[in-house]
Amino acid sequence: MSTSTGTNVPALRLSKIARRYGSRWALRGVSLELAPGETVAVVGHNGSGKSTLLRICCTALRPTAGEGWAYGWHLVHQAAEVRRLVAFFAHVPGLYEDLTAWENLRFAARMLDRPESEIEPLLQRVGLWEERQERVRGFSAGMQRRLALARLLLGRPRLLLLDEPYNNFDPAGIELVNDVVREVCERGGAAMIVVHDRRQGAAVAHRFVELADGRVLSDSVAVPEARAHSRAVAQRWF
Amino acid sequence: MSTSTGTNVPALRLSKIARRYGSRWALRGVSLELAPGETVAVVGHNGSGKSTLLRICCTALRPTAGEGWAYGWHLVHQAAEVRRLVAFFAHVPGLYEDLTAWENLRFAARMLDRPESEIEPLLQRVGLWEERQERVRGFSAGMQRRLALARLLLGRPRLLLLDEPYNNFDPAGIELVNDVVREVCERGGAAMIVVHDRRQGAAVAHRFVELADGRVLSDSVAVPEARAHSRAVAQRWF
Amino acid sequence: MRDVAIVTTESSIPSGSLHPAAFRSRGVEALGAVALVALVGAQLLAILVSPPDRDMGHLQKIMYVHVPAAWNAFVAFFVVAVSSLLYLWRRNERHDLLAASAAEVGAVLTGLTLVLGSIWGRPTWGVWWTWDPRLTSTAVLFLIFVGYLSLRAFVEDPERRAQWSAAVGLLGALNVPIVYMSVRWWRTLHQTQSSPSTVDPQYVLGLRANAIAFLLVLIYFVYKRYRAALLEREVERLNEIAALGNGGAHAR
Amino acid sequence: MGLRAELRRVGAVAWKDLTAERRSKAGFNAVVFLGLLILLLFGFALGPDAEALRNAAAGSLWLAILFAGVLAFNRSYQLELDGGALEPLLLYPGARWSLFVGKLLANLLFVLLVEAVVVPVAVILFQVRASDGWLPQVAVLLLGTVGFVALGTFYAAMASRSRAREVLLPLLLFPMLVPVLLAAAEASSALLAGDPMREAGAWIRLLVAFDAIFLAASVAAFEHVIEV
Amino acid sequence: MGLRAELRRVGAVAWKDLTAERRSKAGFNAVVFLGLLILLLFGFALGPDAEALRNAAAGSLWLAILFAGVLAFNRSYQLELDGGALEPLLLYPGARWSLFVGKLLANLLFVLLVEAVVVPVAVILFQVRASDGWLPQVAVLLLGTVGFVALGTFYAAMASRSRAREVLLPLLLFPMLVPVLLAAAEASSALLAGDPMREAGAWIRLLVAFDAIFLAASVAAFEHVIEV
Ligand code: HEM
Ligand SMILES: Nc1ncnc2c1ncn2[C@@H]1O[C@H](COP(=O)(O)OP(=O)(O)OP(=O)(O)O)[C@@H](O)[C@H]1O
Ligand SMILES: Nc1ncnc2c1ncn2[C@@H]1O[C@H](COP(=O)(O)OP(=O)(O)OP(=O)(O)O)[C@@H](O)[C@H]1O
Ligand SMILES: [Mg+2]
Ligand SMILES: [Mg+2]
Repeated sequence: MSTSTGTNVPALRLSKIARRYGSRWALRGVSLELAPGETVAVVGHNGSGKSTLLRICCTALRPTAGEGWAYGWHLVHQAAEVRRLVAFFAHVPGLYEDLTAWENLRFAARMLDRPESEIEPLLQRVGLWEERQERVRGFSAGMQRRLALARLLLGRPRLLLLDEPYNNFDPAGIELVNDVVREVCERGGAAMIVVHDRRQGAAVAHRFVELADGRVLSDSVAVPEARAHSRAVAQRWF
Repeated sequence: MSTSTGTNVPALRLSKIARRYGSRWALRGVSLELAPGETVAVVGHNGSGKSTLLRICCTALRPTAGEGWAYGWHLVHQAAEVRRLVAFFAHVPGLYEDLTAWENLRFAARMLDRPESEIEPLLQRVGLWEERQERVRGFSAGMQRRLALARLLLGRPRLLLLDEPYNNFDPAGIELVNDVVREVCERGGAAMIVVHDRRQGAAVAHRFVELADGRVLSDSVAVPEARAHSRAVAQRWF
Repeated sequence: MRDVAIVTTESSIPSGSLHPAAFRSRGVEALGAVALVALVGAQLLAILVSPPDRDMGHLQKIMYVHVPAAWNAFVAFFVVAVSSLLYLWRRNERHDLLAASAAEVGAVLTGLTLVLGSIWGRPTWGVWWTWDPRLTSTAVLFLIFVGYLSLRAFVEDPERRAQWSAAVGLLGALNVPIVYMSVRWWRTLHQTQSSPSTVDPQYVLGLRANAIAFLLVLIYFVYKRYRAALLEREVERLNEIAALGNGGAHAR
Repeated sequence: MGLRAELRRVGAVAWKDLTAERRSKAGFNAVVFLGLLILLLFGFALGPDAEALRNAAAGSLWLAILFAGVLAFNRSYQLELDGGALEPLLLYPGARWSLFVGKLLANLLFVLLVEAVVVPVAVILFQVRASDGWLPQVAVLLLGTVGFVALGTFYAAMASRSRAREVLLPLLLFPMLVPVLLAAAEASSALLAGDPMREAGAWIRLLVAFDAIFLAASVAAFEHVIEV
Repeated sequence: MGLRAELRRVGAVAWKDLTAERRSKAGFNAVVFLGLLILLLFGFALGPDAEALRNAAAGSLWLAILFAGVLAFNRSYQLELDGGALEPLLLYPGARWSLFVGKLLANLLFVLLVEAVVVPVAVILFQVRASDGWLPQVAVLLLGTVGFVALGTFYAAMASRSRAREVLLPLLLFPMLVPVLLAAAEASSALLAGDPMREAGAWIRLLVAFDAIFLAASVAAFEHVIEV
């Protein structure tokens, strides 16, 4: 327990993580550290291993080699504890299409044992309150992503793992995602975001980690002027 | 036939297109015209009807009301001819996961009856030549999108319908998509692209059509300075 | 009845389709009354006129429901086949609705035949059910249209539903003649079709009367279901016009 | 999490499965009709001879329930796979057994409902003399069903992760079930015959043993099967 | 497109289905085993009496083929649905019947292969006296299979896109098949008995009629089914 409450514990620490699918190495020894309150944007060419990395951090995959800790909990041996702190936002929303938006969140609330009272504000926030009684099957791509985001927030995660979170979101939605990230970080959490468009990442990221062929190519502090600029652009365009 | 060869025929003409899902109206009378050589970017909030519009244009859905023509061919009554000219790039890649990249394209080539010789250059272009013998199941999100793009080009479409084409693509991939669009337009084709980030759209679009709740909210010429600017940004960042 | 009024004033009803004015509820109810009277009359006639059967006794009266039900089930399925064909040909939603209504009623009648048949079989054959081709193929017929109806239940998109169920209905109706002929093809326990010559005229009279009465009932039910479906569609259409304003409300 | 929380999660999973099942109207009616259909086919395949029918009644009934049930189990995981919902489900904190038990309950209820319709029909179709000792018969049915559903839910979890889902499940399941069905069939036919040589009791005890073993084993093994 | 092009497309579709089937390893072997399994279960349900077995042989064999085949048909469309590949498939220019015929051929080959294994086993299990007239028997089997596969491929196209996939297919298919199977079973048992009253010929003609009707109807109707 103590480990998870210590203040100097990194939100995420990966040492020489490697992962093989069949004969193909998706990750070849990735080490990085993520401090509480920090947001890192992971970039890299298609197939460079970003999604695999996030899957390992959220315990959905086991590394073939190497170890990792989230807030001091071991990603493999203490997966149960890790799952309490980590939230993974995947390429696919992963909702139940035959349930309504509300029912999907209520199910999540019970699984995470949160009070149902937390559902309404979340639905309001992601702008699906009117559609709460409709089947997810009929939702558009973006509406589904919004609902998935709400579910993710229901868990009050301390470590966000977002895989290309901006896909399918309209400008308002993109701002929503950014707010969520900033919020979690201000609460002392941390976030790892996969992006392809550095401009988008710059809006929230303090750091850019570039992957190439499963290795860390560069790990650079985001140019602050860039973030300011991207804000400006944002204002100009939206 | 004559209709499709006439020069003054619009690449796409929609008049009062409406579409209902059950009791919910996704489109409420959309009319717009797209000239050959023109690229229009469709923007709009989540659930505004963009994907539905594209699906109707590629004959995957039938409008509940209203009519449309692609190069003079009626979208409903002459669907077969329309399908020869139109290519739709959906949210999902729609590949056969148990076939290799090469086999997927060869299947497409046979269905479109194109010579197999066209496959190699395409695979080279989307950067999957090395992976051509691997199952698509193992491809990353972006690799699958790249393959889907190659399949789409195999049909030599004259009207591109791209639904959020930039998702999952790395910067190089995004440029690839833009090149494809420009190319088709220079060949006298046309393109309709759904985007959420106007900056991205501005790189290729001559026009922005904004949808809201299934109606056309605005139909504006893209600010050229914006396109120049976005190029500049692109250079700065990539 | 204002909804009906709207229906009839609606101009865009494709030619060649049954005009909703034909379903003014008053007409339907009248038909219903007639059918009821006919049914009661026919049953009374059959029961009074026909003497108790030699070896079946009064049980034999079941025949006056069992057989007409079976025959009219065939009629209903015939309607399904025809309107399915019409739909595939004309693409007019009304044909689809008609097919659906007929299929529902037909399925019910087939069920009735089955139930009464097995009730009848208990005393006459000593078993509720036996694996006799006629019986089985009737049950099969029943299940085919159960399948038809469940297909309709599982498909939302109305156009898709219409096309698919038209195809299924058509193929399903192909089986009706097979059921009918099954008795000839497979030597069976169940008796074969008899011609009036082989049956005591009193039975023939009763059977004919009841067959007609059942036919009326059949028509009544089909109309009622069909009309209800039509009205639903009309309501949707009105919503459509409301939703679209006047723009683009010219449904195909 | 505490046991109470886990039980709430069990309830949530079961509720979710049943609701989705109800919503995709497919579920119940179709499965029931399928069961009837299979009975019909069997009866027809076995020909009109009443005696042969009566002997094969128990067997056929179980086969019909088997096929209907297998469909239900596959559906209960297909549900998770369709929208890629399995990954989030597995990433919820807390124990895994609650997921399994939840699905188990949902499937059990489902299969029992199906039986409620199929069994009476089978009795009629196969001209089974409904002997007065129908209560033990029901007990046998219930016991057999529990073992069946436990194993089915368990194997469906594995099959669903593989690529040959629909095929793999019956392949894994049926052989395992043979003992259960054997015991059940023997017990019920013994009871049907009025249990002349008092053997039914033994069969029933055997059934209970099977159920206990299968339940325990599957709950325990599930954690590992579903782990990642 | 010209007829030649369409035929190439037929080949492409069939090839694609078969390859994917081969790749997803489980596929064939699993289906075969399932068929055998079902035979075993039947034998088990029908009890030891050799005479009863022999009588039910044809019926049981057909049921086994039925269940195995239904799985295969569903898989052949599941394939399209998994990666959302159906939409692009339908958006290829050209006629729709070539898609259907392609899938039909793939399924036919698949089922025939399954039969190649299952039938001999059935002959042994059910102690069928392999009468010398085995060639007509094979003909009957082939005819029955063609009708079965045609209808199955057709209905699977709908069922797989409805929400009740696994359940709806057998529900639609089996009742339609009864006449075919009946004719086939009658024919083969007549042949087994040495065709005393020369009725086999009539049954076979009936089978041919069924096949012709079903093939024509399904090819014709497919255009409409797949249209939207
Ligand atoms: C579940 C059991 C039964 C079923 C499914 C059944 C089905 C049918 C069907 C479909 C018909 C109409 C087709 C035709 O007219 O050829 C019919 C007619 C008839 N059935 Fe049944 N039946 C059953 C039991 C019985 C029994 C137990 C009897 C009396 C012994 C019986 C006597 C008749 C007679 C007399 C006709 C009229 C035949 C004619 O004159 O055309 N049926 N049955
Ligand atoms: N299959 C469907 N069934 C029912 N409703 C649907 C279906 N598909 C879309 N809709 C509804 O139609 C509306 C438009 O959907 P559409 O996917 O076209 O939006 P979109 O503009 O593409 O949104 P996004 O930007 O999120 O992709 C939405 O309100 C959605 O709920
Ligand atoms: N399930 C899998 N089986 C086999 N190989 C896989 C699997 N998933 C990923 N890979 C391989 O691992 C490598 C990394 O995949 P990953 O999805 O992590 O890339 P990515 O960085 O997320 O790419 P993208 O930007 O396209 O999402 C790729 O080469 C891919 O082919
Ligand atoms: Mg990825
Ligand atoms: Mg969309």
